[in-house]
Amino acid sequence: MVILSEQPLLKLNELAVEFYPNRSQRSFYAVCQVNLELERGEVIGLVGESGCGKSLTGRALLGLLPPTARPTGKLEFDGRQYLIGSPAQAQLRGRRIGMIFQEPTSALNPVYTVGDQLRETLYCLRGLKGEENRAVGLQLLRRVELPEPEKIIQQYPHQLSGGQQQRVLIALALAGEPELLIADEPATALDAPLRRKIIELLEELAGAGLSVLFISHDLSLIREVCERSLVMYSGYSVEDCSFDSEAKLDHHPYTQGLLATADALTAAGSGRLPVIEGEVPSPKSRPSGCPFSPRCGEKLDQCDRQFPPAVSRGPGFLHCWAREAEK
Amino acid sequence: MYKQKLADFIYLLKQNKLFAAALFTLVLLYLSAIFAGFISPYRYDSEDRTKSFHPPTPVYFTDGEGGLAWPYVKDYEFEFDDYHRRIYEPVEGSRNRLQLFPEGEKYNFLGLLETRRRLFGVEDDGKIYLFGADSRGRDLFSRIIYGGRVSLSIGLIGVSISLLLGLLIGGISGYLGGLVDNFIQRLIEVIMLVPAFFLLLALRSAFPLDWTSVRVYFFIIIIMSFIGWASLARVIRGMVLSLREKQFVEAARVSGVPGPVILIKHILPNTASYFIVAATVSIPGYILGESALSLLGLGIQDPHASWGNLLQDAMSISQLQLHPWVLLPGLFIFLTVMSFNLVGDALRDILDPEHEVSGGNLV
Amino acid sequence: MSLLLSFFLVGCAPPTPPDNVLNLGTISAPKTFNPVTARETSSTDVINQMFVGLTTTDGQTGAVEPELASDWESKEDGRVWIFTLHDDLRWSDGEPLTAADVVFTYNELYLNFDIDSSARHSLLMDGEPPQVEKVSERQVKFTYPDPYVPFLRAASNPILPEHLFADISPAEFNYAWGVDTSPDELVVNGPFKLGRYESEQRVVLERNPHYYKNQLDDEQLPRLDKLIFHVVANTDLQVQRFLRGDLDAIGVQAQLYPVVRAGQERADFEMHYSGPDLGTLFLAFNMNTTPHPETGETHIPEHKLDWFNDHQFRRAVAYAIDRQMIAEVVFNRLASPAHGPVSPANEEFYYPGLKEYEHDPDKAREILEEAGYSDRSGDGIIQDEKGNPVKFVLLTNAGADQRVATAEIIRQDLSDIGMDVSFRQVEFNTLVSQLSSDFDWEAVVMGFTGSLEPHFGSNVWLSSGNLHMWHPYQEEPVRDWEREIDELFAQGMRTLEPERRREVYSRWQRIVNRELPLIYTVTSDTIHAVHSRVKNAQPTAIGGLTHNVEYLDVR
Amino acid sequence: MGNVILHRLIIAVFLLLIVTLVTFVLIQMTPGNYFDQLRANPRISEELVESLEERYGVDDPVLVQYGRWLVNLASGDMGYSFGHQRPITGLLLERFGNTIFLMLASLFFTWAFALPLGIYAAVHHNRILDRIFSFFAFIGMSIPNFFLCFLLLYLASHFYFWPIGGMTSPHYAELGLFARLADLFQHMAIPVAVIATGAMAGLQRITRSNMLEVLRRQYILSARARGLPENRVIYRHALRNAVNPLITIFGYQFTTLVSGAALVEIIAGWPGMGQLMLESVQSRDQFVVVGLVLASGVLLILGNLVADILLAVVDPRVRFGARENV
Repeated sequence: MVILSEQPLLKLNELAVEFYPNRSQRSFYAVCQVNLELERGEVIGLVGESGCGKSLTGRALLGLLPPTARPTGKLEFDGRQYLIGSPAQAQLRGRRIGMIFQEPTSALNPVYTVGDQLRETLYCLRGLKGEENRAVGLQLLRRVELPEPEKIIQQYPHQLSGGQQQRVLIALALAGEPELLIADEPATALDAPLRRKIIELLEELAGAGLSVLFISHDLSLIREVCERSLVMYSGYSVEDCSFDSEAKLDHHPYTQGLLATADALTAAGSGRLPVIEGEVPSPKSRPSGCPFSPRCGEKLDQCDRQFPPAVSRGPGFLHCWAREAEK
Repeated sequence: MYKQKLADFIYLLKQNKLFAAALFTLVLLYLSAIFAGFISPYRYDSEDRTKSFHPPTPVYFTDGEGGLAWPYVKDYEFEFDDYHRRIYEPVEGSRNRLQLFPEGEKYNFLGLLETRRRLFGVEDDGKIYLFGADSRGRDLFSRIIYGGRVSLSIGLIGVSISLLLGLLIGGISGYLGGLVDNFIQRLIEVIMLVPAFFLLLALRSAFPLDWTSVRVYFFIIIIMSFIGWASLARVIRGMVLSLREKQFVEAARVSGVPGPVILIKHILPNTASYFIVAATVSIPGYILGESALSLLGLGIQDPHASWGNLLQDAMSISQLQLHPWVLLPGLFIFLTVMSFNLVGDALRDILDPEHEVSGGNLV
Repeated sequence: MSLLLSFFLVGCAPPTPPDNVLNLGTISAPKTFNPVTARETSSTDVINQMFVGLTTTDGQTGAVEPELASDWESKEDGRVWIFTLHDDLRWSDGEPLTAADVVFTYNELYLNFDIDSSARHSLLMDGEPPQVEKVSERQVKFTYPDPYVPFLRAASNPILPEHLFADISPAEFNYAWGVDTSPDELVVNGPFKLGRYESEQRVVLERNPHYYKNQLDDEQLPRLDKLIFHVVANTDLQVQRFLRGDLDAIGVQAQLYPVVRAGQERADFEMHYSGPDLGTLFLAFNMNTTPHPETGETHIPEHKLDWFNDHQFRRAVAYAIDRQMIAEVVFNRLASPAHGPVSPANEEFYYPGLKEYEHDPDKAREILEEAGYSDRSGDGIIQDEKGNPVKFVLLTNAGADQRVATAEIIRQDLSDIGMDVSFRQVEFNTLVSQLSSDFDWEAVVMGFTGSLEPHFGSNVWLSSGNLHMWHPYQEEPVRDWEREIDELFAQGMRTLEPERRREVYSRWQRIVNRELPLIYTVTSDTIHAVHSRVKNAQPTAIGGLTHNVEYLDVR
Repeated sequence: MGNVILHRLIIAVFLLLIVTLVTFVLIQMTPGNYFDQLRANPRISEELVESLEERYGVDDPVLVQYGRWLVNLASGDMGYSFGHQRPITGLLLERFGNTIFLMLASLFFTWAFALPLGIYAAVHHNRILDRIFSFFAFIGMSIPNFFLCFLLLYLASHFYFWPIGGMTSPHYAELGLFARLADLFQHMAIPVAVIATGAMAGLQRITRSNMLEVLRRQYILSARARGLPENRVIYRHALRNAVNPLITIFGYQFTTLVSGAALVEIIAGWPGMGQLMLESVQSRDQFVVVGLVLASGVLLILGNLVADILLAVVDPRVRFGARENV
């Protein structure tokens, strides 16, 4: 259950990211409106189909958007306001917020050994040198349950397995002792057994007091790991809810679709999978009004015209004309 | 998808002024080459020896007393000065008015009809040399316009042939793999082993120089395409190799679609974006290749004009000093190459931002 | 970038040259220092400064002058030639130069058929070599089977040292004295010896202290300490380097004349006009009626041969060519119309009374009309009596600007009288092989660098000659006038008396002028630009700038 | 790695054999041979020309000539230049040296300017200086070498301030070492500037786009996310990776530069391989042509080999055979 404190660890308000790709293409919004709150020690999920802007939201939290992006919105971390993309926000990276990525293989610099990268990170973030640096590094590798850390620090990334690489990345992300870890699909690229282990590792870390923002398209995973989730669709955070089985909520039609799919998958092999018809619109050609309206089974007239305002509901909120009408 | 691209394209034209300017320049150049007979005041080979190295003619818009006049040019005659330089002086009181659509020398309009109508000219016996004249008094402007036919088309045709070759051979090489692939790879290496310009020279020298310009023209295209396909085929092979492993190809193969069909219908279309960009940026290579050959006297032969052989006059520094306007064809080459590069760059932005394609110029 | 580089380096100005060095340009580097096997001017221009022969040519008058030989006499109407050498001649290594060297040079080198001697041809009389004998230490006797008058000029071939080559095999000799020869090994007898050769860049020649004129008039000759030939790849760059002061003198081509002249505004040099040069520039038609040995057909269609063999046809062409225009457009008016095979520069043999074919297209058309060529179909192109349109291809070699421009003008002139001529440039080698072995050409614009001795053109003028372009290698002269020319050449080489010789060759010129196997166009002027610091420069059309090289002085 | 190199060398020799054979056949296809031009000299007799033709076997069947050439080549003899009347080996070495000298200087300037500019442009993507660099790179890329060369020669001659043509001044031999170098550099300046301008523009663009691409990579994002300082991310992480593909380009540049240099050499009168090639092709000096093709082929193979070795040195993935290409 959510503990409401006066000061959430992270608060994101009305995040929008506009892209100016190059002089030959027009600009577009990849993220339109995202609101997020995260308490200390909380593990929350960010879920939605591919192309909904989840990763960008994660990157915006670190101020790591591509140079062609122009973010707007309010970011508050530990009670302090940050301008997204500002040098002050950059200071949070590694030290207070860590991040790991979907593809461990490409997230490690291929030309440096694991040891190089670990040593460098520890030196830059914590000023550690020499033996101390090495000891802390090995300690970190042990913490992410890597066997034979002495051997691993001499190896190049391409000599490690995918699971090992992801662990190294987690170790690197933890090097600065951050309070929040953003895990962007941390296990998607891995085989099932490895995936399990990484998830377990993350759960373990969360248990030790680390806040985690868990980004995934896999609702069943999110449901299992997170206490609370934010559902994103086409650049909007459409619903903030808990998937606690006890609280049967009237979800956003999109969330319902996702749930149906996830349930069907869990009940493996029960005939045809119920899928949501259609595709996520491209940010360059997003329909007006509620972006989900073309795929929505409960579409109302006003859905085409205007994006629905937030309906706060118990914990969390919801953007849907249909649900508003129901109220 | 294509509608989207078209919309992007129109937006691009509005946004990227340089691209728009480059495209406009190219369209203008190609149009003028196509309608060379109409636009140029004289034929490419029509000479007036008494006007050897006639300087560019200024066009007057005033009547000399401050009033406006219908544009006219003056007659010029030369005297050899002490240095045996031709000094052209306007003939006192001469005034030849410009004419629109006068009757000039006969030419063939688009290969359809014989006509004498030209865009502009000068009344009576006056001569207009917008860009000056060469040693035999031929109008450089007309020759540049006519020369554009060779220089501009050689790029298009040459690129089409090498693209076709590169697409097919690279596609086959990548798709079939094994021995065929190995053989084609070695072939490509042989071609790429010799510096292109040397290869061009050696190939050119293997055939008689006294061919007609038309034959030389086609021959140059063939040589350059022969050299040009290799690097393209190499890239295509790489793309095909990776595409071959993609699921949709796998699916097609499993459902029994024959190999060539898979290659042509499923694999090659996926290389189209790269191709359009590669084509645009390789065209300058062909234009430059032809120019270099003609510049050295191995390409298009007088009296036919190409921008390269027009520049032959500029090979001599002394001629440059006396008649700087002989450099003008070089400016046209420069403009064309620059425009193609700009267009290619912009096309890459919308079509294929992944690949950095370099044209690989021959010279 | 370039600008940056320029600023970076602009401080380094070239230093001033040391005194008494003459800097000349050459289009390409010498290929060999071997006087016997040297084949092209880039080599012989340099070699001629290092080696001299028995006789030489006076650069002013063109007359034969003594060189190593102080004196000579001819006996039996020019069948026997006896040369007497100067006293005390020495090679540059100090060894004496004697009659033995002369005999060796001729017998073992020039006349040895295993050696690639390009001079041999001019030494043979109807294919027969002379007998060369030593009379005394200072006297050599040449005996021909028949009188051979041109020998006197051929005797200017350089003499080589026997003591270096006595035991060399012909095969070795063909490669001896290449450009990589060390200066000590190159033993010379001329005014200069090799100082060093900087490959493909320049040849530095130094004064030869043993040069026989050294103590002439109690003066050290040559006056120059050094003579340097710089390789400058084209005439255009030569002009630029001359104007910059890198070169002391250049020959100026007519096209470049205005640039050089204008350069006088900033550089201190003088222009020397030496009148027409020795070369010729002409149009030739293929008249070769000899059938192909295998196919039995002529090399070009017979109706074309009929036109080209038609004297009236060639006359009309001669009238149609606007020589004045060629002089003006191609040569910046620095050339004069030519009508015969001998240039006015050759004062000894030039025959001034030749018929001048003034530009007269009307007359040309009239001649053609009378000879049966007229435009019957009304398409602007004349046909012969059988109705074949007069249409042919005119060739010249690519890269030769003057020839190309001349050919273009001729093409235009001929189309004005109704001939359909297309013009093509051909690579030189291909052109020559067409002319001398394939025989499938139709018309060509060519030129020869002239020679003072008409007999040395016998390859061209004898009907059996390989350069008898219009119909080479004839076993028997096909045309009467060809037979007449063959006879004149046979007579000319046997005629010792100058006045009569001149007459023989005048008749030859008149025949050529009348029959027009070669239709001459213009002779360009010889112009040299010489820096004022060069003293005693008297360049001529015959001898160029270096004919009096030993008296040149640079201060 | 050693095995790979050996394998490549064997293939290279095989390729060179094909290339030279093709060149031989091409030259023989044209009518006429070198000695034909001697026939146009009235003072040289037919019989001399024929004896020369026979001595050098220029009328023999192509394969016989090629075989003979190969046999000689095996003993280090590349044949004889008819035009230069000397063995080709020395001639080629000399010209080769001149061209290499020119190329190395051009390469030096190309890389010394293009690399920093490209990196700067990528790091300051879309800023004003990037735009300016891009613009000049465009012009540099688009201006034909020969046109630029004409312009520079014209300017130099017009203002009389710069030596043009050839490699050295007349007084070169009398100069001291330093002055000699200065003289040489002066003569090189125009051709080097022309060659480097084109190459530099291309390289600057490639460096920039490579760098931009690397900057988009996950590991850069990851390094930033880790909180590494920006300078370290760019110069330690991005640059190392961006340079790798450039090394391949370095090998490839040998080809383009030999090609590009050829025409510039011809125009600027630099006695290099390009000039020799044109001259020999025109005069059918067949062994020189084949020799040049062979020499440039060897140069390219060496260039690529050097690039491969360099690449292995800098990129562990290649060194450990993990990936074929980067």
